[in-house]
Amino acid sequence: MEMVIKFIAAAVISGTPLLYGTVGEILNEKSGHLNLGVEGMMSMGAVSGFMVGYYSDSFLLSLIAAFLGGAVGAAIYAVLTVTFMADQNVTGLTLTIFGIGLGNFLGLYYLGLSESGTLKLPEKITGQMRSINIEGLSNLPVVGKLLFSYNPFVYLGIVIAIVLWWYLKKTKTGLSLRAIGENPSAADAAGIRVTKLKYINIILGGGICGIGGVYCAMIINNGVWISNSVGGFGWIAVALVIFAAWSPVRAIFGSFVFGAFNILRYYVPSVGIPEAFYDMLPFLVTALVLIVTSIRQSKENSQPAGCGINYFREDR
Amino acid sequence: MAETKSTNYAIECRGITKSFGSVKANDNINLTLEKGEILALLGENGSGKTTLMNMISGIYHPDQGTILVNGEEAVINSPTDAMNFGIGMIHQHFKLVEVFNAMDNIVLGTKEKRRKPKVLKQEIVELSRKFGLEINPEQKVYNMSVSEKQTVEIMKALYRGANVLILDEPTAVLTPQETEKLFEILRKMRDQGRSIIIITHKLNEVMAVSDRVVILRKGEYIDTVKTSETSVTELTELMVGRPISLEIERLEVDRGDKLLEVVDLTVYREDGTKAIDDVRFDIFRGEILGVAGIAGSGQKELCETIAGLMRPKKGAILYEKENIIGKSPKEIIDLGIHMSFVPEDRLGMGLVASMGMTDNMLLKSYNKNKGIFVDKKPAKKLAQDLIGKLEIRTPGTETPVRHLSGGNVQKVLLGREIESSPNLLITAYPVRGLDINSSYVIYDLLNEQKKKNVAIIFIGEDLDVLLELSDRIMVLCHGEVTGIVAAAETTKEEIGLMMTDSVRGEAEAHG
Amino acid sequence: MANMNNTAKEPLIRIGKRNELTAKNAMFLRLAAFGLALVAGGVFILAVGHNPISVYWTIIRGSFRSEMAIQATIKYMIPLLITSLGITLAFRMRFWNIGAEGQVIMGAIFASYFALFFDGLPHVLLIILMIIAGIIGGGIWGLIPAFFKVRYNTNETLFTLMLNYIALYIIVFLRDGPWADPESGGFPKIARFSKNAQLDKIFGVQAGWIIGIILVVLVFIYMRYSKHGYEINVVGESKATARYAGMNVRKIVLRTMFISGGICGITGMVSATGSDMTLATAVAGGVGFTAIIVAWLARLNPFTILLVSFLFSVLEKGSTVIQSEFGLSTDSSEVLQGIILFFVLGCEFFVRYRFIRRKKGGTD
Amino acid sequence: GCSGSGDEATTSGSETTKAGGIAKEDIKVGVIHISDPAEGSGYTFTHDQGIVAMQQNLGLEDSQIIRKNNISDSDPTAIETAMRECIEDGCNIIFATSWGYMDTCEALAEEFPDVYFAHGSGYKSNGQNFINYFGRIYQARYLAGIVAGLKTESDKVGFVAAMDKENSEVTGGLDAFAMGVYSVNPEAQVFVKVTNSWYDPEAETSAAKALIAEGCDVIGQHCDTPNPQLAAEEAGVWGVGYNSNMSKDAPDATLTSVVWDWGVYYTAAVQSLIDGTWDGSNYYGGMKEGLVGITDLSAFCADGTAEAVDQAKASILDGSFNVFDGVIETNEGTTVGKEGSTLSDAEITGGINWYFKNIVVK
Ligand SMILES: Nc1ncnc2c1ncn2[C@@H]1O[C@H](COP(=O)(O)OP(=O)(O)OP(=O)(O)O)[C@@H](O)[C@H]1O
Ligand SMILES: Nc1ncnc2c1ncn2[C@@H]1O[C@H](COP(=O)(O)OP(=O)(O)OP(=O)(O)O)[C@@H](O)[C@H]1O
Ligand SMILES: [Mg+2]
Ligand SMILES: [Mg+2]
Repeated sequence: MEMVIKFIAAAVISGTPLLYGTVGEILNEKSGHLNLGVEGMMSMGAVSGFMVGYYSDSFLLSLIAAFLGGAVGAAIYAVLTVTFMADQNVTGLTLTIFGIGLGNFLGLYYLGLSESGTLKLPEKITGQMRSINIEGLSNLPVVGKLLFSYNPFVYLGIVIAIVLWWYLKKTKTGLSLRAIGENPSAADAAGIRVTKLKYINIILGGGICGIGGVYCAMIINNGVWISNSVGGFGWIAVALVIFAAWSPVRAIFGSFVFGAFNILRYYVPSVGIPEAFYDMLPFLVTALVLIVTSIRQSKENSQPAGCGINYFREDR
Repeated sequence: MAETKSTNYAIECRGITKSFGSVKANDNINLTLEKGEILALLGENGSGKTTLMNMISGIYHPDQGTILVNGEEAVINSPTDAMNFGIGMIHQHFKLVEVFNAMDNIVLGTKEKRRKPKVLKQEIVELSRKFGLEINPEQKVYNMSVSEKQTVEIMKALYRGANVLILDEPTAVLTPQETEKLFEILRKMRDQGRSIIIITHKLNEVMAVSDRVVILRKGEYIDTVKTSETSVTELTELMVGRPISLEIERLEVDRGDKLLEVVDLTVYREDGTKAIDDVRFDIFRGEILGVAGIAGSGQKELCETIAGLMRPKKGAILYEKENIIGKSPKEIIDLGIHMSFVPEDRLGMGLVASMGMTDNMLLKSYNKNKGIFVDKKPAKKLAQDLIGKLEIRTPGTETPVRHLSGGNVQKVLLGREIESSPNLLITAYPVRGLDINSSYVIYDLLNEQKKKNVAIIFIGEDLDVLLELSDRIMVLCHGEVTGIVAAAETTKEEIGLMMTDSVRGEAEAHG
Repeated sequence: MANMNNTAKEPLIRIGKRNELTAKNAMFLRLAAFGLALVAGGVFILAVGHNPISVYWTIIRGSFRSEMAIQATIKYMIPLLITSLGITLAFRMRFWNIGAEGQVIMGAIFASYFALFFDGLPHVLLIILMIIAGIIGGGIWGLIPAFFKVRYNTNETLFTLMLNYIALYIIVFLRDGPWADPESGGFPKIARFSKNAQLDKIFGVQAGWIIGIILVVLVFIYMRYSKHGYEINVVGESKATARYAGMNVRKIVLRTMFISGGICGITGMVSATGSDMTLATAVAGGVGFTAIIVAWLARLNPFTILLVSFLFSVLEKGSTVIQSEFGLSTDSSEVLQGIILFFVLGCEFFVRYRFIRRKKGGTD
Repeated sequence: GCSGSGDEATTSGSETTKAGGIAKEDIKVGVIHISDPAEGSGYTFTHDQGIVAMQQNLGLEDSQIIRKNNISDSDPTAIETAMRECIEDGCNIIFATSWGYMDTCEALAEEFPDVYFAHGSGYKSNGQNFINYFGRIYQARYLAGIVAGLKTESDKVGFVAAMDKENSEVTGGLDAFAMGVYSVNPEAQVFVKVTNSWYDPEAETSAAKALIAEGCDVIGQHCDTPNPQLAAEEAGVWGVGYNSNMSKDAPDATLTSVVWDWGVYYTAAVQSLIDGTWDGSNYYGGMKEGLVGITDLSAFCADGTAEAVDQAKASILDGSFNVFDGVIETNEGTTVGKEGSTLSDAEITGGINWYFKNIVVK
């Protein structure tokens, strides 16, 4: 029982970068842009957040920098796909190549500057990103561990997801954004500032991905800079968007499930299941989800209809 | 609005010019729209009507010229700007978000705060009553019929307080009844002081609903006339640039053998609804069988079933006494059954938009020659022949047909089907969206085929045309045949009645 | 409402369509973009403290400095070339196959099966068998998303993406289990193929380049002149039209994806038996993604693909040299590649559109 | 056939050697690294430190060293290109640091008989210009086991292993570690989690966390990132690092680190080329040569640790104790080894596929 609780808690920790990546990508896809650059944006967020944190000693600045790092990646993507109408898949893939390269490159550059050959975040920051400990709550049996024992990123991620859910579902701008993703020309004719909203949301989404990236550097890698720190989370996030059926709230659940897939092998007794199977699991499950939803043929809860196609008013 | 200047014009366009690449769609156009009038915009296909309207509604931006709203110069950069000027446009291809319900589509993009669904619904229902519109605010658009979608579009404009409403070919896909209902609404709006621009190719509609008519030709402004002081003939002449006859003759051809017999045909759509219900009819060589019915009465499924694209649940299709059900589309084409179906988006079926005429000619014949390679020579020759014969306006046989105007596209399509010397020609909506001139070219083509003893199934929207062109008319209603009548012995009213539910109810009661 | 009139201003810059550029002008534009990209890349190189000219020169020299270098450059080109050709078929059909990576892997796995367990067969027979196996492996991996696409309209972009990973972990599974090299003492690897199972070299480079060049011509002819190619174009443009023309759309989609995947599968075979001499997890190593970029840049023209994939391999080969010569980490070449691509991506815009500046003394 | 010690390996001549050495100015050394040396903790970093030491010891110019970084060892094409580029650049010796480079070395050694290939951690060689070098890291691990066994309070020691039981290098080291633990704390158990990858930051963290969740309070590792140590630090428990001194990463957790000093070998190898004494035999150095060892114990090691470690170290150095001596019980109840003898080098490098009795796999 205790192990189960620890397992769930570990799954949450491991799934949180996915939550950021997924929610960020959902925002992109809701704007009608399938952005395959999540891994790249996360890498850019990781390196900028980490380095700013390293040199500024400030958790908040680091967070902002991570957001900006991802946002810059997304901005490049947005300029190319929204304004220059470049192919979304190609641009996204390029962004991934670029982002990972830049992340690793800058990381090595700063490593070269450090004397010890290691970059470790100062205690001031690591202290703040430790798991919270609320007197009277965190040490409650079961509930304490399950609900009140995580690092601040986890709670921030959940809050972001819920806020975005509310934004998409309940606000006018959210309605407009969904309209853009489904049918940009209809949205345009209805008087929605398509380009502006696309920019805002793609960049916002990229920024959120960026925070997911710095999570990898800070939590997964415990505040020590390591190349390829994002290590494929971005791609799993793209998959997770499908699993979450384009809903930020389902993404919370989904990312914890995928987080559980990630660490499953260390918690279940080895019963001879090949290691590779655990790695394959998220992708296998997503492929199945994709098939099942397409069989059900629901128009809702599926990829926004305008996703992948760039919009130009004078096209016909 | 209180302090508007002393002008009478809701909209005034001065010297509007707009090019798309090398195409000059609008060339120095002037137009005035008075307050409280219905203005019809008339012109052949590609004369620039839609382009002009798109500039007024902020979709496009003019290269030159100015637009005045209520007498003041207005810069309209976006649909929002247009909306702020009180201009609303209903586009030919509806601009609706399919997965939203009517309500969300209506409020989409408006500035005020989001209201509770209940309140909003109330508001919308009230507004719709005021203009006699019928709408279910909570219905999803993907579940709507064409006219329901149009209603949502109109509501969208009204909800935004449009004083100027622009409708681009709103009647192209409506039944006569629906059209009449729409006109009622438009008149009501006019009487409340709003101004309306309507684009339509149907001259009788222009005569019925408009106050004045603006005529464009090849991107240029030609004239503005008062409807009460003009006639269909004069309008045609202004539009085309020369007088043309508006008679459709019904050729008297001795009808030949029975070519096709459809027996007890029942077809279900993919979503499980019944599309065609126990239909039974026959057609003879040298005969045009008109098919009337409101949109979605099973015309499309009937075509597709005969063409082998849909499997019926029950029944038989006897082609020269041989049941063709179960044959592949290709086998059916090889039998000489050819279909040209012009869907709502014109290019969606039958033609490949990005290919030139040559490649489009190949579409049904590419497989005819032996070997693994395509033989393009005959296709190219055919394309050249068609250009000459049907006066197709195109820069060349390799120009993507996407660049051609609607009428020319349809000539390409029909021309190809006819050139394949069919025995049975199924044509659905061949003049959809075509201007008068082009329409008559098409009617002539069909008559020519009839003369060659081809059996023709003509699915049309315009009852006048059906009556004049067909030998017999079959009326479909909800997938059932409500009657097959000789065209010479019936009236528009009779057919109109057969097309609607009420008659079916009666017919059933009788039968 | 009158107060609106002067508040709305024409935007400073807006986008309009332009007369479509002639092929020559478009080419010129792309070259210009490439030049600009080099400048931007140069700025980056400068920023990290090196001389752009000498870095660029080293890239070129590094790719051509010796026979061995040229051979290595060509070796890099082979998988990129063949995979891009495979993708081209799918993309022509507007089937967004981003699963080339997985198809390459499956081709490699199938071919490796013969390399590992039938290496006693006569060499030529074995090579032919392995090519066929590669085609079948890649083909099946292309067929799966195609099947679900025609059957349930399953989104192929996302589905093929998933299949990439599934394929990758199939190698890992084989490597760690059934196909583990018994000699490796627990190190995760599959045995090196015997000489008999290795693809021959022609002019010092594995024969894959011949296969690639043959495929360039074949794919070109297939797309341009064959009935299948015509069908692919029609289906890509409009499935409804294809159906009306009596085409069996399902069959065409399935067939094309089998061929597309099959060609990618050849890449797998060629890489495993010609370059790696074993089945390694990096047998695709991102080539499936890069090939998408190549195919797109080349506008799906097989001959242009040949050129573009060659340029890519020069960059790749050259940058391994700048790494050791300038101490610039290999990541910097990815950054450089990204920058160049961003520019080229952006420039396509100007082939079809233009920016229109607000006229002076304009409307307000 | 591994020769017993570094001294033998580098000094004893043989007739296969080419007459005369290579002038120092003509020496050009190629190094193939699996990641980037700038990354300050892992496997590549330590190897590169060795190269740097060699360069300093022998006084070579910077231009005499060609590094090829980030050469994935699951990408044979990249490996081959990298090595060929070294050859193009005129290298006369190539150090291939990663196991996966072995087959390529073998092939190229045949093609380029004038170039010397020294490959780390594998088992193949040709007795001429392709040799294999590695070290008795298990000796250092045994000492680390003592440190861990004395420190653990829960009697549960964790170990993050890159590879599973079949991998002799990892398993041998782990067994030595576990034996070290057992020697001072027979009650303690060693829990193992396998990441199935040499370098996987995320997996290493997750594995360490899972071990901590099971109650382990000292985390040893055979994998490339300091993440297990960092996870231990975060959880307030302790650990034993690997490759390089990881107390600079996790100063509050790392008791000591098991480290390599590759400079010992690299210097000797290049020197033998200069002297013309390269004899084409493999190298298998140990604590005696200074190739392996543990770093200074941290202040928070258990009392008496230093003494216990020193004692064991002395017995290893004087040859009275060889870690895999006598009959060894496995955790499956079987035994390996014979009374009065010790496992051969061949068995240690290639044949350890069993876990010592106190090892627990869950
Ligand atoms: N977005 C566009 N891009 C390129 N050319 C266009 C575009 N829109 C219109 N055109 C061209 O401009 C001309 C005028 O087109 P427009 O749609 O305004 O005609 P129309 O009068 O509405 O015709 P129809 O009666 O067929 O609807 C045509 O030649 C058309 O091909
Ligand atoms: N500690 C070590 N001891 C010996 N060899 C090592 C060590 N670390 C790395 N290597 C070498 O690196 C190779 C594996 O590197 P790595 O795990 O980084 O590859 P990878 O691409 O991440 O593989 P995978 O995708 O399977 O995780 C091993 O085969 C081995 O030769
Ligand atoms: Mg129009
Ligand atoms: Mg790995």
